[in-house]
Amino acid sequence: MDFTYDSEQNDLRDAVAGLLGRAYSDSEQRRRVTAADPGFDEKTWARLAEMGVLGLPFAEEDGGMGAGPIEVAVVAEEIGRVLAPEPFVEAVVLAGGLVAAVGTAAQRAAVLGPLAEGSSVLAAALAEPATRWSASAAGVTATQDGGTWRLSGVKEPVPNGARADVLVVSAVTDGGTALFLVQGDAEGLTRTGYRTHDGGRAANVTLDGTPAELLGDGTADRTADVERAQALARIAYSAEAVGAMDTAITTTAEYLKTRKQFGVTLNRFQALTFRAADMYVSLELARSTALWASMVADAGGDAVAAAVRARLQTSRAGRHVGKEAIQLHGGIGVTAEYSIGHYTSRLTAIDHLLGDGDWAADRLAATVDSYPTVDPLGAPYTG
Amino acid sequence: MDFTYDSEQNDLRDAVAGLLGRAYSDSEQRRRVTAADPGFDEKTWARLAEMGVLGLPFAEEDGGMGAGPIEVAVVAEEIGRVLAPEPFVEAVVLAGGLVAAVGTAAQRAAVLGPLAEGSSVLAAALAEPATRWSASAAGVTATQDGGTWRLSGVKEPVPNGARADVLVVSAVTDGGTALFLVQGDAEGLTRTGYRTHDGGRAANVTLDGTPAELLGDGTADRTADVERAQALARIAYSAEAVGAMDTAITTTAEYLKTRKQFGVTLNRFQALTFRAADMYVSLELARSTALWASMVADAGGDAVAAAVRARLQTSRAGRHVGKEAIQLHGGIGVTAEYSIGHYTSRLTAIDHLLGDGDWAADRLAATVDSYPTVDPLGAPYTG
Amino acid sequence: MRLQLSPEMEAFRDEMRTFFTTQVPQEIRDKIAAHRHLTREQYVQAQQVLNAAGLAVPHWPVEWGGKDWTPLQRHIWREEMQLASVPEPLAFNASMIGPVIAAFGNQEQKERFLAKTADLEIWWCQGFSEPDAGSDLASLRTTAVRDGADWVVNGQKTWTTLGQYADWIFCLVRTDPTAEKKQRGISMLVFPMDTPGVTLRPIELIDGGHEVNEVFFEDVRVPAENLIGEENRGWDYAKFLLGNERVGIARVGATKKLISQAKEHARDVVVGGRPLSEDPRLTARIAELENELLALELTALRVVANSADGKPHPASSVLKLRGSELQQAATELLVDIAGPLSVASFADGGSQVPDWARVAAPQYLNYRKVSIYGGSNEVQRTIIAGTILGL
Amino acid sequence: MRLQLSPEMEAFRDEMRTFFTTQVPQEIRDKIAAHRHLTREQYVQAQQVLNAAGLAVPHWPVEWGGKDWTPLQRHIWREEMQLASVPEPLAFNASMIGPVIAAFGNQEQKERFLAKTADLEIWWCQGFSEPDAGSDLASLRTTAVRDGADWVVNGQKTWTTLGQYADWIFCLVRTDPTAEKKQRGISMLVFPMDTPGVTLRPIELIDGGHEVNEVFFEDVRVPAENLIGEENRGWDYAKFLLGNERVGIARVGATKKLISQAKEHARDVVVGGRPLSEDPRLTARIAELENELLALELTALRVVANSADGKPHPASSVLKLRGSELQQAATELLVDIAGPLSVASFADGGSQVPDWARVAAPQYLNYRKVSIYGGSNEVQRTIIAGTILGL
Repeated sequence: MDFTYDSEQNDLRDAVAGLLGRAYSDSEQRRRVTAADPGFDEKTWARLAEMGVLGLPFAEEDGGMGAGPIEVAVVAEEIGRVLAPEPFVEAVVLAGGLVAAVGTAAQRAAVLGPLAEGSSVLAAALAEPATRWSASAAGVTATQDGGTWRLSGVKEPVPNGARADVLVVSAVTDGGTALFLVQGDAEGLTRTGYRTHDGGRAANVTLDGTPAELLGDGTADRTADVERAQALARIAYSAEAVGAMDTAITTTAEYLKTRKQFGVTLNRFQALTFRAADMYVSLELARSTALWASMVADAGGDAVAAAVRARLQTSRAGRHVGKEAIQLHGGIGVTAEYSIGHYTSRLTAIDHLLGDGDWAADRLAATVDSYPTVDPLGAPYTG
Repeated sequence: MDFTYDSEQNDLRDAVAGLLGRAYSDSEQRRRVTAADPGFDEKTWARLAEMGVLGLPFAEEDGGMGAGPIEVAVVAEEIGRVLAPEPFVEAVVLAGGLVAAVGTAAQRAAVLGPLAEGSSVLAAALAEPATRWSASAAGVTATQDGGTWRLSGVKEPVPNGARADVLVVSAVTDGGTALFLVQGDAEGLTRTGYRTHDGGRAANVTLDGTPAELLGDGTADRTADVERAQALARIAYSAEAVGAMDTAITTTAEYLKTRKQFGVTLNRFQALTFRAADMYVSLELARSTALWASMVADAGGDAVAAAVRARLQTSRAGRHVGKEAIQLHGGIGVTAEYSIGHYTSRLTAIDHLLGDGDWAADRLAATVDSYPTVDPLGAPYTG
Repeated sequence: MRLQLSPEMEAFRDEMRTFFTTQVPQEIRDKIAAHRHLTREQYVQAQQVLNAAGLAVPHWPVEWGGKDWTPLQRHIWREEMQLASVPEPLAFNASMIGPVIAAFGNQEQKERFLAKTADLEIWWCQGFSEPDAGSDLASLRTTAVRDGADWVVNGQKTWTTLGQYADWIFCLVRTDPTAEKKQRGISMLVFPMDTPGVTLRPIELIDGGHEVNEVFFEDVRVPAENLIGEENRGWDYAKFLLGNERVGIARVGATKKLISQAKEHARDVVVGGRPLSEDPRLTARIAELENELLALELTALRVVANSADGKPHPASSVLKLRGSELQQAATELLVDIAGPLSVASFADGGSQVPDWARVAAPQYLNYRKVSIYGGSNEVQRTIIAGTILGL
Repeated sequence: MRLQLSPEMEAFRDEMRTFFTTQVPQEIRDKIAAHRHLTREQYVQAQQVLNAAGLAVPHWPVEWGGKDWTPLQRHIWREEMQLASVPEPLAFNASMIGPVIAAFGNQEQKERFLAKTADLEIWWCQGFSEPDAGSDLASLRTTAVRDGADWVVNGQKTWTTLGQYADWIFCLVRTDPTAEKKQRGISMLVFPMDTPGVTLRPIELIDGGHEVNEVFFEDVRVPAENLIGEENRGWDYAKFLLGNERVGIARVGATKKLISQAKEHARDVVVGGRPLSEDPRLTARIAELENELLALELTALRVVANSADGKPHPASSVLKLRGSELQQAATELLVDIAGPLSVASFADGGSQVPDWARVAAPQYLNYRKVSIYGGSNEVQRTIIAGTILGL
C-alpha cells in the first residue's frame, strides 16, 4: 500500500505540467484558445502527442506507451490544474479506450496509432438526447446492407463531435449495443457543433444511413465494455476535477491574502478563512478517493465500482469548492475576465458529463445493504 | 393576513410565561423536578389548570376554554422557552384532543372536565414497538366480551404512560382502528415507566384482556381522527420547538458575548458569530412556518397538510440549532449541569415523537408533482 | 392572527394577476420565462405598459405617480409580477434614484426627472461600486472637485449593470477628502452618460453575457445643479436607497416560477424508462426546496406586516440571505434535471437539446452573483449577528 | 503507487484480527459494541490482555515494550481493534504520559512508571484544561511554587476524563508566572490522586453519564522528583503529547462499526410493511456516509504512508475534523433509525424497546463532544487555514 508516485510518474507529471503551464500560464491564453473552434490548441495537442501523452494508455504494439490508469490520472490532474481545453479524457481515455478495448488488432493499429501521433482526433458518440449516462445505445440503430453497416439516429451532446476525424458510435443491433467507427467525412453524417459553457465544444451528430465500420469481431453486446471505458473516463475526470479544485483553492487563498476590504486583507476575516479550510478538507478527501480509484483500476480491481465512489466524492467536493471559490472572491468571481469562474464552470461540466453525484449515490445505495463494511484494500477493489 | 397576536393572546402568553418563568427560572429547578417521578411538577400542573391552560382547546360545554390552535401554540412556545416538563402537548393537545374529537358528549364532560381541572392526567397510547408514527393501530386488538370491550397487546413508548390516570388507547377492531378509554387502575394493565433522555417520562403499556370503554359511538374507523389529532399535536410541538430554539439562540449569543478565550470574548470570532446568524435564520423561518400552521388549523384549513410542512421546517431547524448551540458553547455544552444541552435533548425528542423531518419530506415528495406552486394563502390551507 | 387575505386584498391580487397576464406582451413574458435577455426596447415597452396603468412606481409619493399602497399590496404586486414573468420596473429608476430624488431632490429636479424616470424615458444606471470599494463602499475614491459652476469628476466605477443602455448615471463621488469619517464627504451627482470624458467598458460575465460594465470618468464636467440633495450627504442618500424596498429581495415569486418550471421539465426527462418527476430523490429534493421557499415567503409576509412604518425590518437580511440561497438552489436543480444536456449551453439550430436545458448551466453560473451583489451574504450575516443578536 | 497490502501486511492484519476477536473477553467486546460503559476492572483486564501480548503500547520505544512498527502497522492495529470492539489502551497511559516519560523522563522515572503504565497498574488521568483555559490552554492558572524539596500546587483542572478511576494525574502547572510568553513558565508534574489536598468533583454529562470531573488542588505537596523533564518546558511536552498518534483520531474503524450496526438495525425496523433497510432515502444516506468514511480512511492511509518520519502530517487536522463529523453523523443515523423508540433512553426490564435503540439518543448527545475535545473543529480549521493555506 503506497500512495506516492514513482520517479517515472513524477517525470511524466513534471513534463505535462511544464508543457501545459507554458501553454496556459494565464487564463487569457485559455480564453483566446477557447474562443475559436475547435476550442483547443492544435499545437498543444501536437506537443502532447510528441510527449507520448495521447498514446499513454494504449499497448505499445498499438502505437501506445503501455502506461496505465495511474499515469492517465497524473496527466488528467495537470489538465485540470490549468483547465487545459485539450480533450485528453474525451478523445484518448474514452474514445481511444473504447477502440483499445473492443477493436481488432488491425483497427487498434489503424485508429490508435494516428490518435497517439496527434494526426487524428477521436470522439466518443455515446450520449443521446433522450437517455442519460447510459452505456447502451437506444436512439441510433445499425443495419447491415450488403457488406456494409449503416447507422441512423441522433447522438448528442458529443464532446468535440464536430472536430473529430473519427467517431466511435454506439448503436443498437440485434445483438444489443455494438460499437462502430464513423469517418468524419462519411456520407449521411451531419454534425452541428457549438460551445459548451466551460469553453469546450460539443455537437449534435445526426446519422442518416451513414456507412460505418463495426468495431471488433461480431455483434455480441458491448454494454459492459462501454461501461468499463466510461468508468476509466470517470476516474480520469475525477483526477481532472482534483487538479481544478486544487488551483481553485490556491487561487482563492491567494486572493484572500491580497484583497483588501475595510482596510485589511480578507484573510483577517475568520469566517472566510474557515470556509477556505473546509474547501481544503473537501479537496483532500476527494484527492484520496480519486488516487485510490486509479490504483484500483491499475491493480485490475473492479474499476466500475471504484469509479462510482470517486465520482460521488469528486462531485460533492467539486460543487462545494466551485461555489465557495466564487463566493469568497465576490463580484470578480462571476466575470469571464478572471480565472476562478471558469474553474467552477469546468467542474460543473465534468459533474454532468458521465454521471453526477446523485447518480453515483443511487448506484451505491442499491447495494449498500449487501455488505457490512467497505474495505478499500479488499474485494472487489483489489480484484 | 395578519401575523400579530391580539391582546387576549398576548395576555395568555404573558400569564403562561410568568408562571413557567417562575417555576423554571434556572435549569437547576428543572433538573430537580425531572429527577423524580412523574418527571413534572404537580403544583405547576395545578397552576396551569387554574389558569385554564389545561382546558384551553376544549369547548366550554366540555369544561374547556373554547380557544383554538393559535392559543395552544402560544402556550406550547412558552413551554419550550423554559423546557417546562409539564406534558401540555402530550396530555392536553393529543390525548385530550382525541377525546374532544371522538368522544360522546358524556365522555367529553367526564374526561375533559377533570383534565382541565388538573385532577386527572391523560396519556395517548398510540405508539407501538413495531410501528412508526402510524395513525392506525396494529399491535393492540379490541374484542367485545358481553357488554364490555377488552384490549390486549402492547403500546410503547407512551409519553407519561405510567403517571396517567386515564389512557386513550388505539386498538384494532373489525371496523378498523377504534379508540378506547382505559383507567389507570384497570385490571390486566401493566405499566412500566422510565426516564426519556430529555428528562421526561414514557412507559411500556401492556394490556392483557384489559377492560376498556369505547370512545364515541360505533366502531367506524378512527384513523382520520387520530391523524388530525396528531397533526394538531405536531403543530403544537412545532411551536414548542420554536420556543426552545429561541432560548437556545439567546443563550448561545449571551455566552459568546461573555466567554473569553485568547484574551477576548468569543463574539470577536467572526466564524462563530456568522454561525449564530445562520441559527437565527433557521429559527425565523421555522417560526414563520409554525405560526402559519397554527393559523391554518385555526382557519379550518387542511391542518394535516400544514402540520407536515411545519414539522419538516422545525425538524431541520431544530437539528441545526441544537447542534450548533452545543458546538458554539464548547465543553460546557455537553454537561447536564448547564442548560444548553437539555435544549438539544428536548429538540431531539420532539423530532422523533410524532414523525421526523425525513418522514415529513417523504410525505410532501409524494404529492410534489401534482401542483405547480405552493400558495400559503390559498387552497388547501385556507379551507 | 389571521391567515386569509381580506376580500379587498383577494380582489387586489386578482386584479394584479389579470393585468400582468393579459396586458404585458406575451412575447416579453415568454422571453423572461425562458431566462433569455430582453432587448432595451422590450424593457422600455414593458415598463411603459406598467406605468400607463400606474403600476411601475406604486411605492413613490402619490404626487409623482405613487399609489399609497400598504406593504402587503406592494408585496402582492411584486410576487404576482414575478409569477407572471413580467420584467420588474428597472430597479435603478423605480427603486433607487426615483425615490431618492422624490425624497431629497429639489422641486426643479423632481419636475425634470421623476416622470421620465417612471416611464423609462430616462434609463438610469448606478455609479457606486469601485474596484477597491466592494462591500466596503464607503472607501470609494472617485472625486468631484468644484470648478466654477461645475463639478469635475475623475475616477472609476464598476459593476454598473446595463450601463450600455443607460442615458444617465447617478454617482457617489468624494467631494470632501478631508472629512475625518470617510462616510462624510461623499456626495451624489447625476449626469448623462454621453457627457465628454465618460467611457464605458463592458465586463463579460462567466455565462458569456454582458450585464455589467466599468465606467471611467476623465475630467467630466457636471453642472452644479446636478447635485442631488446636500453636498457631502450622499452617504445618507445611498443608505436610504439601498434600504428601500428590502422586502422584494427575497424574490419568492421568481424562485417559485423556477421550481414550477423544474417540475415541468422533470416530466420530460426519462431515466431508465421512468420520468425524473417520479424519482424519489428528485421529488424529495423539490419538496425540501419548496418548503424552504414557503418558510421564506411566510417570513416575508411577517416582515411586510410588521414594517408598516416603512422602515426596513431587521429581518430583511434574512430575506436577502435565504432568498439568494434559494434562487441558487433552484437554478442548480434545473442544471441537474438537464444533466448531460446542460453542456449544450450555446447550441442553436441543429441541436435537439431543449432551450431550457441549454440555458440551465449559464443561468446557474450567472446566479452565483445573487449572493454577492446588493449586500453579500457575508454582509447580511454581519448585520444579523450585530444588529439582531448584538454580537 | 500500489493498492494492495504486501503479503507481510496481509499476514499482520490477519494476526491482529484473530487476536482481537479471540483473545479479548467476549463480554467486554459485547459491552463496547452495545455502547455501554465498561467497569474499571474491565478496562484493566482488557489492557492487560493486550499488554501480555505486547499489543498495548506498540508505539513506545522497544526497550519499554514498543514494537518498532511502521505507521501502517500501527494504523492496522488500531483499525482492527476498533472493528473488533476492543477497548483501546487507555489513552492517558498509552498515548500521553507514557510516551512523554519515555522521551523526556529520567531513567529513575522510566523504571518507576513505564511498565506499570503499560499494564494499567497505574491508571493515569490528565490535568490540562481549566475552567478559563479551554481551547486557549496556555492561559492556565494552576500554580506550583517550590518549597524546599516539594512543589506546592494550587488551582483547579476540569474535563478530567475517568478521573474517578485514576491512581495518578499528570498536570500542567505554572511554575514561572513572570515568563513574558505564557507558554513558557509551564511545567509538568505527576502525583497520586490520593495526595492530601486533591479533591475530585464529578461532572454529569447530558447523557447522564459520569465520564469527566473537576479536580481541585489545595496546597498539594508534590516531591521535586515528580517533575517530568525540565522545569518550565511543560508546554513542549504537552505539544509533543497532543501531537502524538494524531492519526488514530480519525476513528475510522469505530465509525465503520457504527454504520454496520445501523444497517443491521435498519432491517429490524419495519415501516409500512417494508424494512427501513429498503427505504431509498435511508440507503442513499448510508451510501453517502459510507463514501465519506472511505475517503477519510484513504486520507488516513495517505497520511500514514507519508508520516514515516514520525512527525504529524499537517493533514492530521483533516482527520480530526472530518473524523469527528462522521462519528456524529453515524450516531445521528442510529437515532433516526430508532425513531420514536429513541426516547426510551433509560428503559430497563419491562420494555420492548431493543437495547440499541435505547442507547442511540444518549450516545448521539454524548458524541457532540467529539468535535469539541482534543482540539475543537474550530481549532482544526484554524490550523488548516494557517499552517496549510497560509491564511
